[in-house]
Amino acid sequence: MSLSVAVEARLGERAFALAFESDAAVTALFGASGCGKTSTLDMIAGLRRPDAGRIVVDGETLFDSAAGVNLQPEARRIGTVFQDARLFPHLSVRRNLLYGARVPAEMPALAAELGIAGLLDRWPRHLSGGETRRVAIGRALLSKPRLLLLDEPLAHLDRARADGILELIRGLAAAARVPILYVSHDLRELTALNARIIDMNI
Amino acid sequence: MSLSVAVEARLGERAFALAFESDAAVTALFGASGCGKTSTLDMIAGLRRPDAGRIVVDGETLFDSAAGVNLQPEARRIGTVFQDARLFPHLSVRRNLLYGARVPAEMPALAAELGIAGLLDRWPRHLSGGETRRVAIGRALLSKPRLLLLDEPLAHLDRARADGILELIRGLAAAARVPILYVSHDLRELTALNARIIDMNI
Amino acid sequence: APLNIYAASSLTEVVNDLADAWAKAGHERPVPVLGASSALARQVQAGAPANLFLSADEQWMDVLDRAGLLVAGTRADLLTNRLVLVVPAADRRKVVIGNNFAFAALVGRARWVTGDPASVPVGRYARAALSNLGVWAAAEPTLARAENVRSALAFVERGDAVAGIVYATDAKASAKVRVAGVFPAVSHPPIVYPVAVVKGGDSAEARAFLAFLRGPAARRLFVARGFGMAR
Amino acid sequence: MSEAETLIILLSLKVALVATLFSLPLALALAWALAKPAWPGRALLDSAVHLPLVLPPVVTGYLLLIAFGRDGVLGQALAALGVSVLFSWQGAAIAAALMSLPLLVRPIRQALEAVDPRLPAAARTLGASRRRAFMSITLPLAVPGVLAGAVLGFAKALGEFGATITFVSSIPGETQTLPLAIYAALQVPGQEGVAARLSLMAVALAVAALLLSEWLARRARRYRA
Amino acid sequence: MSEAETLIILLSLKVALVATLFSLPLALALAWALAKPAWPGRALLDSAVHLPLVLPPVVTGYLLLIAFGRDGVLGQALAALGVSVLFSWQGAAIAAALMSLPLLVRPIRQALEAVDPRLPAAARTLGASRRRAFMSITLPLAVPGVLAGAVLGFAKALGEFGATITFVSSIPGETQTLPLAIYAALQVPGQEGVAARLSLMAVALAVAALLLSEWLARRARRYRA
Ligand SMILES: Nc1ncnc2c1ncn2[C@@H]1O[C@H](COP(=O)(O)OP(=O)(O)OP(=O)(O)O)[C@@H](O)[C@H]1O
Ligand SMILES: Nc1ncnc2c1ncn2[C@@H]1O[C@H](COP(=O)(O)OP(=O)(O)OP(=O)(O)O)[C@@H](O)[C@H]1O
Ligand code: MOO
Ligand SMILES: [Mg+2]
Ligand SMILES: [Mg+2]
Repeated sequence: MSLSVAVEARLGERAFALAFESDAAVTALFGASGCGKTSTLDMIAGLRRPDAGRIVVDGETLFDSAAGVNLQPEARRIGTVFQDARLFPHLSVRRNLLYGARVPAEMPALAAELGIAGLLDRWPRHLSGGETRRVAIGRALLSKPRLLLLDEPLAHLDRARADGILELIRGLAAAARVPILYVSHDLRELTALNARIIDMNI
Repeated sequence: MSLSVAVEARLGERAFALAFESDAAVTALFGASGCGKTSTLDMIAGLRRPDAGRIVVDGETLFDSAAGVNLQPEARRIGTVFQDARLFPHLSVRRNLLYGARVPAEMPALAAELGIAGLLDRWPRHLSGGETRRVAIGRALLSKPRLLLLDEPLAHLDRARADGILELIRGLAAAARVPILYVSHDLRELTALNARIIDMNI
Repeated sequence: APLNIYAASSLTEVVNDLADAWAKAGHERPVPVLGASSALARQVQAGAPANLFLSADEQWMDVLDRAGLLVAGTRADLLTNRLVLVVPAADRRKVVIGNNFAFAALVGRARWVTGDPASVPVGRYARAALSNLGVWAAAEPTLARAENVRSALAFVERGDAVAGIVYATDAKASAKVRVAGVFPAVSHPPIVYPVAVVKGGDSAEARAFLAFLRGPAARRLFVARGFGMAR
Repeated sequence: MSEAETLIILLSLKVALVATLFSLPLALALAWALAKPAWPGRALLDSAVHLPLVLPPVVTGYLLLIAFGRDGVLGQALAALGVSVLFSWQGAAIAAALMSLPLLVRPIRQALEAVDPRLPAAARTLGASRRRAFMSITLPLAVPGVLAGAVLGFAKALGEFGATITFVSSIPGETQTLPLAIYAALQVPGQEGVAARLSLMAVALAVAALLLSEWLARRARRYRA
Repeated sequence: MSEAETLIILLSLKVALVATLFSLPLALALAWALAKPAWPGRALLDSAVHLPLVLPPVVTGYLLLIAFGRDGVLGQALAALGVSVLFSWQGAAIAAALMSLPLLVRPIRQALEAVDPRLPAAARTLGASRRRAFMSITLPLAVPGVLAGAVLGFAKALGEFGATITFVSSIPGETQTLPLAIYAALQVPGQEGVAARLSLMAVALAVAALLLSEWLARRARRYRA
């Protein structure tokens, strides 16, 4: 996988610019709160339009202000685990997981792996913080994206759970099943993932 | 400060019961995702009614099913930093901070301490994950509660920020300015706070 | 199909009487379609399935006539009516209506009611009568203008208006009002209800019903409801 | 209940149901267009939708009569298809639908605007087209508002009087719905009892619709319980 | 614009504004009561609020006449205070307010129900009373819905015809609002031009109200931009 990002945007009063390339299995955006990590993920996912720049994933241009290219989010095949989860409140956990699933049959196994097999008939409203996050991870994975964006996926998880999911992510990356762009404050996580780190602190 | 909690409640299909007493400056609820930490805080804050039990803070009974006591949330004076922040979306950061402030004049200094002095005129919608959390902490502190509930307050914060806020919390606790009930997955945080740990893992 | 009789709302009871009588005579019962003359005339213009049109005033019949929507030779003035002054039933006053009669004194500072003179036929006749009798200027300031004559009647029935000018037929139909005086026929233009067969609704049955309307059986029903026969 | 009354009630129900079923998709489309960020002509469309509320009902009825009449554009188009809505229950349904349209559009638009746009955005990152995201996320979340609009519209369709009597006249058995029958009864002194009786029936129908919609809305909001 | 027309427009504006200003707080209270979790009698109140929509306007006008008339309960109570609303613009405003009430209540209720209850709950942990939490959190978040209701209600108040003319009749300068004047013009052959002219004025007023409410709603939603 190759990922090439060069974007400029206004974030509130601030002029923001970031450029990086990576062909690592796990690339990590690292930087202080408010430095623009989530905004960068939004631009890659197609949810926020950069003022200028170019985003290329695996040779396909997703965005290019010069060439007037701007693929729709659904055409980008970029799975996202949002910082605020964004589960669909009116769908059960099961239907959240299956929403974008390419191979629905894989759902039960993944749910078991994430420790949410017992929650399938719950409403998102009744999940704890950590349960919510695990469902969001499962939902994104089942859509079989060609690039997975993870925005602090281990927040709200206890140590055991966090380690379990870290293991899962490591497995995904190692088997090259799906390349990952990872946001975290925790260097320990990044080391465990053997991530190529993009330091956004100026 | 003394805190005495003994509650029973149904959490979904599960029967939940917890009893503990503590007179530590920082008491910590520690346990796996979904074990009932947030639900316990809600019961103490008066936002969720236990089926039975008793909650006493500093000698005042907030809830007692046997005696028919159930104080309104606003009468409990229990500040809460919610896991999902719950900033008021239609109020600027400044007005969020001042919403329950007893001594509004203290706001600027605290905002500076939390690193959000530059965000006062922003809408919550435009804050990053970490910024949101810092505002929520400030808002709860300014209401000068007699007990502060912190639900994973350091999630989404980078290391430097997290350490800063940990320092602030430690200061609050040390000066006995306000006793704290703290939820976290991170034993390191709990050690740093010298917390009395309630282990909720069964 | 049964005949559709498009008739002004103020003819509601008598048209139903007529329909029943016609049915009793062995015909299919005609369907009374009641509404404001203006609305009915516009509907006929738009192609309503009307066989006969019974209007409460001549001007809307004229409109259809000019538009060539009436069957030639079928238009006739059918009914007449009288204009009366009504008061709530409990009010025992009698009023002699004549030139410069004390209408304003009767009403005092309260309200009296009739149809809107700008748009409702009964109001037009009332304005003409009061003008001819020399009391319109004094009466106008206390006038409440109702949407139609039945609505005017309701104000008097409930005593919210101290007096009203309505048709004799309406006064007769209500037990809650009393006729305090009758306007001289010469004080206002004649009150006539024209009838005609509508083009497109012409049929032997329609013609037969028109003849029935002008015959003795119908006359008895009209008179029983307080109408006079034209000519 | 007399046979005539039963007929009137069934006719009223038919007219109001058909009116609501036809105006609902139109109202959804309008609400969707009006909920989109400002585009040229939006204010115009918004105003047009509100017209039946602002104009006296006779005017709306009269305009319908002109449009669908013998010489009207729509009338001639329908005539070419061999259809006539004039003076038929279908015409009554058209009048009721038009008069209730603004009452449907507002609550639906409001509900669509209240949906957090980050949710359909999340759906699109999962591969949903703009259309699927709308149908599977935005619209279901707006269901309580759609029901609120539908029940307002249905109540108005049940009660529509002025435009109906002006457009299709009051033909017993064909276009004489409950409000028209009530009006007719009020035209005869001493018939207030009949009017009251019919009014109670209209109220009963509306209450039934209301209870149904409340139940449906509660179901639609189960996930918030 | 003739002087008579100017008077009619000013009167219509006065009636519709007063009607909306008075029905708004009442609608808020009703919407609040209806948005609360089920309590006995809620369905009854909900039905009562919808009545003016379901009943033909003449019936509502007639019921107003009975209530506020000389012998009516409210009429006698007001008479004791030396006030009479019969045949006056105040009566027209009452009719308009009552007829528009259901249109106000629904969108407001819907907006109140759409507010995430965790936000006022958070306010209460900060020391706000139930009342303050409602006034400072729930209500402001519901403002777009309140505006949607207000504009629907104002439009209806501008267009109210049937109940008004039945309750207060048509008195030029006192109760003859735009719809009543339009209706009168339509009763006279050849006066369609006058009716059209007056209709355009009614539309202009409604459009102005609509644009104002859109602007206010946009302001109230700034925080979501
Ligand atoms: N629409 C906006 N208006 C104003 N400021 C904005 C807007 N969107 C983002 N910002 C600001 O841009 C900065 C970057 O935000 P972003 O959410 O990308 O941060 P982040 O790196 O993900 O931080 P965190 O680790 O706290 O989540 C923040 O300071 C935020 O307040
Ligand atoms: N209304 C409800 N219906 C069903 N289950 C519920 C409800 N409320 C809470 N639960 C369940 O109760 C359990 C405890 O939830 P709680 O939010 O208290 O967990 P937590 O300890 O805070 O977890 P986390 O660390 O993941 O935030 C969870 O499994 C949750 O799914
Ligand atoms: O809007 Mo009306 O006054 O029901 O015909
Ligand atoms: Mg972020
Ligand atoms: Mg929790």
